[in-house]
Amino acid sequence: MDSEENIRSLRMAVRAWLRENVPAGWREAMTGTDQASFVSAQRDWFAKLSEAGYATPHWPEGWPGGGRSLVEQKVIFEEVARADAPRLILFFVALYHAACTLLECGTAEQRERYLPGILAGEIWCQGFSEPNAGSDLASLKTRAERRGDHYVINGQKTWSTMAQYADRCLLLARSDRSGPPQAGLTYLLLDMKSKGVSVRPISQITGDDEFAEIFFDDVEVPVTDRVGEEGNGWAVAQATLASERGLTLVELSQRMRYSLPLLRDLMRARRCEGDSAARRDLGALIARVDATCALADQYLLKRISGTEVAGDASMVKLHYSRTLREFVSLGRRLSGLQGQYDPGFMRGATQETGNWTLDFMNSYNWSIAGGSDEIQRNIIAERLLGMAREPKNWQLESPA
Amino acid sequence: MDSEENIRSLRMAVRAWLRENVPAGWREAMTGTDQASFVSAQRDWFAKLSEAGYATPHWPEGWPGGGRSLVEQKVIFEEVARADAPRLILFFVALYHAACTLLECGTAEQRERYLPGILAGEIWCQGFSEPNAGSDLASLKTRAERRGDHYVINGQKTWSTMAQYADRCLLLARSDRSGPPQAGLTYLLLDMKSKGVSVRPISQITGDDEFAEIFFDDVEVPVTDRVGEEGNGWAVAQATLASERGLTLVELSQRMRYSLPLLRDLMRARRCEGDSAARRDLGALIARVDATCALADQYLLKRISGTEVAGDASMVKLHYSRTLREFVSLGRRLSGLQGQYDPGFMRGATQETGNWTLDFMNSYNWSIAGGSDEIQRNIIAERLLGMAREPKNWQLESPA
Amino acid sequence: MTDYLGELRDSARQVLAGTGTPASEDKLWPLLVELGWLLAPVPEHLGGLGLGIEGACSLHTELGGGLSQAAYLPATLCLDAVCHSDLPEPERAAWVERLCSGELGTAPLTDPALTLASGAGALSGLAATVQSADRASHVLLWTADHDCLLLLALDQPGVQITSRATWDVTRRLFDLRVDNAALAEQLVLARGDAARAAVRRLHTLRDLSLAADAIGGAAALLALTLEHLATRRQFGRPLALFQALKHRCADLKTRLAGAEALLQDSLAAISTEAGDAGALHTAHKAKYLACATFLNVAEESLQLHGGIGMADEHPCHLFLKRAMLNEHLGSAEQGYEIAIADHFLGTA
Amino acid sequence: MTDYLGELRDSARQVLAGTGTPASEDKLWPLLVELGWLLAPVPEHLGGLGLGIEGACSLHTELGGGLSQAAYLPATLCLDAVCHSDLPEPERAAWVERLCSGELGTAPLTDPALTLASGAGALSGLAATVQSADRASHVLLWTADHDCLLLLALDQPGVQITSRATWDVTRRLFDLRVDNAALAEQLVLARGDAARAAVRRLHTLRDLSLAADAIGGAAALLALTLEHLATRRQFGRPLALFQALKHRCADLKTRLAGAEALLQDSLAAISTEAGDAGALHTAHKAKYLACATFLNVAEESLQLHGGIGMADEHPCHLFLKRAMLNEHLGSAEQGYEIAIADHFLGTA
Repeated sequence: MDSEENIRSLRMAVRAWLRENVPAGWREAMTGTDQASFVSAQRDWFAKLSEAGYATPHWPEGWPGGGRSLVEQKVIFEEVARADAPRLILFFVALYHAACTLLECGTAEQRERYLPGILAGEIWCQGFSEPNAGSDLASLKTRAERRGDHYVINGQKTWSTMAQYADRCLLLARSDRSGPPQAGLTYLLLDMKSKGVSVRPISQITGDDEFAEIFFDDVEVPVTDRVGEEGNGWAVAQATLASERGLTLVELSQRMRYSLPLLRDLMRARRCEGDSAARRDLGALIARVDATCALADQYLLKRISGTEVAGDASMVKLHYSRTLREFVSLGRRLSGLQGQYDPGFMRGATQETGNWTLDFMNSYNWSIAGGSDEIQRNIIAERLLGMAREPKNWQLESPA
Repeated sequence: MDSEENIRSLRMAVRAWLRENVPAGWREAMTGTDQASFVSAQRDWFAKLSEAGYATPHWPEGWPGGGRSLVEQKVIFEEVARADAPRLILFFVALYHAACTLLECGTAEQRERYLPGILAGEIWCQGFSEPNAGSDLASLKTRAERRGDHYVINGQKTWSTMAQYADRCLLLARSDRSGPPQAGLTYLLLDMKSKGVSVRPISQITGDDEFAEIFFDDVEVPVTDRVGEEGNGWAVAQATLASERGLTLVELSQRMRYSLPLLRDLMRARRCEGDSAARRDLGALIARVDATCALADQYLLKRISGTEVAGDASMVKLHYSRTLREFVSLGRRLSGLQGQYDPGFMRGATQETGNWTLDFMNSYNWSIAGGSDEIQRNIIAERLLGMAREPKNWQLESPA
Repeated sequence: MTDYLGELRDSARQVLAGTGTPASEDKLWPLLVELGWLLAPVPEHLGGLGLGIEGACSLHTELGGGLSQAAYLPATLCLDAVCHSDLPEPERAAWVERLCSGELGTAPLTDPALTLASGAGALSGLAATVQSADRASHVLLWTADHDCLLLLALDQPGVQITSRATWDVTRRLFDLRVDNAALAEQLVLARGDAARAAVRRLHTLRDLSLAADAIGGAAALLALTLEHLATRRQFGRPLALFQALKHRCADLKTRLAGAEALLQDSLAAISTEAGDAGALHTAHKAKYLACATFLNVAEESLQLHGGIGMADEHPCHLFLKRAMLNEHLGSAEQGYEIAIADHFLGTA
Repeated sequence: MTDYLGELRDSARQVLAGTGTPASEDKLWPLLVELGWLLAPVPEHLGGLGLGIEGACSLHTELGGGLSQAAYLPATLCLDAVCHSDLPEPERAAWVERLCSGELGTAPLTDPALTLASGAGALSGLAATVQSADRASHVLLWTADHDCLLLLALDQPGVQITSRATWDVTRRLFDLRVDNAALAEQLVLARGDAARAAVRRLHTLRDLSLAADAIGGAAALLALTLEHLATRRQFGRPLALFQALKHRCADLKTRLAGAEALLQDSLAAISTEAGDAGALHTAHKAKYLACATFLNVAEESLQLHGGIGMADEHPCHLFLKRAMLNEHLGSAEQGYEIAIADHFLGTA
């Protein structure tokens, strides 16, 4: 199926389709100040992609667009990056996190109930992170108390992407406080319209609000909306997080590479093409960007061939995050004073907008969220390099 | 005594004296391949300095050259650096470590016995470091067993500067293995001609051998040559190490500043004065070199005014070590392929010879010895910034 | 005098602790006028406290740490230029009086591009980064050839200000456009060689002031970050216990100490000779290192704060944005490192 | 074929484990000739194994990790030039045969400065960094204008070699001075456009080979350092338990993985088109990143080893010195970064 011929023709087909269908001026439409226009532009793009079968290549055979191999999925991601098409940020959790969790750990009933909605454009959000939990997922405190046919949820989640637009939420909550921290977590599917749910967008340092806090006040979730067994939420969450492992980073690193011309434009505009200091930085960066792409590619090939080892994914993420920082830092620095003027609000602008100060600040999302650089370094050192792990019982004698 | 007028006139006097007395071509003489010529050049320079009263400004009033304030000592060090005069590497341990230890912790009898010898040019070495002890002095293993009027020494020391030339050794050895590691150390003055002492110079990666290993095989040291009480060696060693605190770094940072013209010469020779990448690196370096000098100065003024706090000394050393690395790295890089040709052996060349690859490798002495950069960072974080200290009882459950 | 400097700094610290972060211009400006901070650097013979550049920089450091929105920095530049001008008395004394009692004379924080039409003496061009121009009565300007230093009244024809939003919300900057403003109507402070020396002095002061501001910002932010690390727990331990983070903080503290020592050294070295070229080069180094260090601390602090630092409500980003702007203020167009190297190489 | 490549690499690893660090030239050269490593990249139609550039680079990586003193790298450059020349058969086959059976044809590791006197065809100039020239019968050379690629016999009048000691003792380099050597007596491999393409191919190969060598060195040194950290205890714990050191090792490993992936990618991309300009630019990136990474690993490793790394008897410094030399080999004069940027900017 993955013959070179088939792959090439898929690539050409996707490329041709994108050429016809990527909405002109999407960046302006999606990054305007108007929430409604952002949401509607995302919906339109999702509808188009979905109709073409390119929104769900990772779904199993039988679902529309589904049944694609990882190699084929990679091709689609690469081409989307190459075409500088919009990212489906509003639907990403639904299409990947929710769908894969349901497909891997859900019941047949849950799949039938929820997957069609996702295909129809329902928006999901992730309810994992909590204030003060950071990268330490096992320390979650939001409670899920079993009362008859329902769980009753109380607590707070934070940094939930686009939660203010979400119809449903993938919720990880603590159903048991007695055992070791990972053991007492339960995984639930929560309707965001339930009584007791409130959402407060987080105003970010970039002026954007693509994340939100979610508050739960005696919110009821039917037991039938539990994924996996009670207390088994940790394992289910791992499946959620693994669902797009590798693909996103292939896409992001390709986007970074295709955005290098922004630096060329900047250097021309700033008339520093002849400056050897700027050229040296640029040359070093280009090599590192290419290396990021090569590493992301290699990782996905390892996944495909089943030779991935623990720590490999962390290296890709860390390499991307550090290189992205270098990329946007160089742009920010070369922009000079001009780059310090605020161009006004840009919603959902994500990376590589060419507004370097904005891009610079946004790049911290990649070194902090989804396991910070520091967490990745721990994983690489301990799991891949086999360096000694800190004993679990290390504790301060008298906690500070 | 430290009136501006007095200080200025001392400075002028030292400067004039150095102008007359710094041996022309000393670097060539001291760094030749011949051990004897190195030692004799050092001896000559010591004799000159000593006669002028500039070798022992830190000794108390009453001793030749002694009774100088810290401000005056600083002036002498600064002028020595400014004149690019040789460092008294062969006599440094005797003049500072040995003398200050005797003056602060020795008996009157010990002072009378040893200080005149030091003034006369006896060479001392330090016997602190051991293989596998690194920056962890408390873990020393060389044994000192009390037998009647003597201690009997067995064990091994390493990285002892110029031990192959030394007449005597400041020895830190373990007299008690029962208590906490710091408690069982005893401080002794050892005659290097004693039976059972053997010395093996360490061949370094630069081709030099300014350090040596010392082996002790049933070496006897009279109890009268113990400094401080038995088991109190740790405290005495702290006094030894504090003896020149600040002064050496003032001198070294000034030397680094006065060596910046080497980079100018290099850039001219390599015709990269017009290259903005090289100029940017140079400009950044110059600011950091100046900052190192300012920080070292400020530290010494704090010592003088008694406002030093724990961690201050570590910052000066770390700032110097990192800046020195940048300095020699820039030189090494700009030297290109030429810098990779080995110019042949240079004994005791230390820093700033203008042979950048050699200087680069030598710079690691400052980031590893005397408390590595990593140890300094620990001290700064814990003592100066008040960050939590690791509990003492942290141990691996099953030692690796 | 040094004692007095210490007292002033302590009182500034107290005042800023009360004005919140960022310290609002509305609150702070009247307060600092009232407290006589503008008088601090003014020479005693002109009725000031005679604390000189060191005095001003000491306050800039505190104001940087408090993310001050008040235009104290350009105000001191303007005031210094008036004090050191050859204006006849009592005119000069009257100006000092006005500028110390609340009337704002501001200045651009980068170099304006202004020219005098030959002969006629009509001023035209653009000055960017003029701080709080909407509150000022006058702005200190100089021509691109440094041949003329002057005070321009803002309420006259041919002078137009436009607000320019920056990512840094702790300072309000304006573009100032001048179109054929007659020189006769401006207050000329110096011309020719005297003007060139005055602009050198101004550049020296501006660099040292920005350095002081950056040092204050970096120190305050590092303190904030250390507090966060001490408080926040992860995996059952305070973050401050993780060695990798400790080492990074130690590096930041060491760099900051170096930049701070360099600034102190520079201030001591140049306080008597601010108008000469050597002083300007000393100031370049202090400005470069302080601003680079502030940015370094700010970049690391954002990472060390984790998610909370990305939220608008936490002050971490305000420091980062101020640090980014500071880097590009002063004479940053070609990069301070290059200017330092060129001076050293003798190729400037 | 890929399987065969794997086997070759494994056997190389075994061989190098037996030759010590550094792997002595006296031992290794005859061994690698005997094992047919020189045949690995030679095309099958010329009697080789047809493993191409990937095959050679795979061995360069192993030899780099073993700090090989043998001149395998320049030998493969020389051999490749002969294989891809337009020499008539059976002359070409005879040369391949000679160069694969132990007679060393070497090459300079930087660009020689040679010119042909117009008309006459007499070669003059200097080639630096010619590896193991004292053991070679011939050296591959090219003129500064890339108009002529040739094999020069070393045992002829007007040709003089001088040993140049480098800090790196794992390679023996020579200056080669050529004074009016008659071109007629040399073996010309290509001229004109063909020569220019051949030199591009040679540069591409040289960059990729140096990259492979650097990757091997970096990987071996990182392994050595990790072993040291796992073994050495301080303050009652293995060094490998200190988080600050762990994070630094994780960064090194990540950089190394990136440089390695880039090299693999580059090898895959160019194996069919080594003579064109695109391939050369791909090789520039691989060479730059691999050598920069090797040096980064080496600098950090020396610090992580502490005192023991400063002793001549420990191999740590051998890697550092090889890494420093590698950085300056190839076409490093102006800096690879600049070449990469200029190509991208279209200003080259």
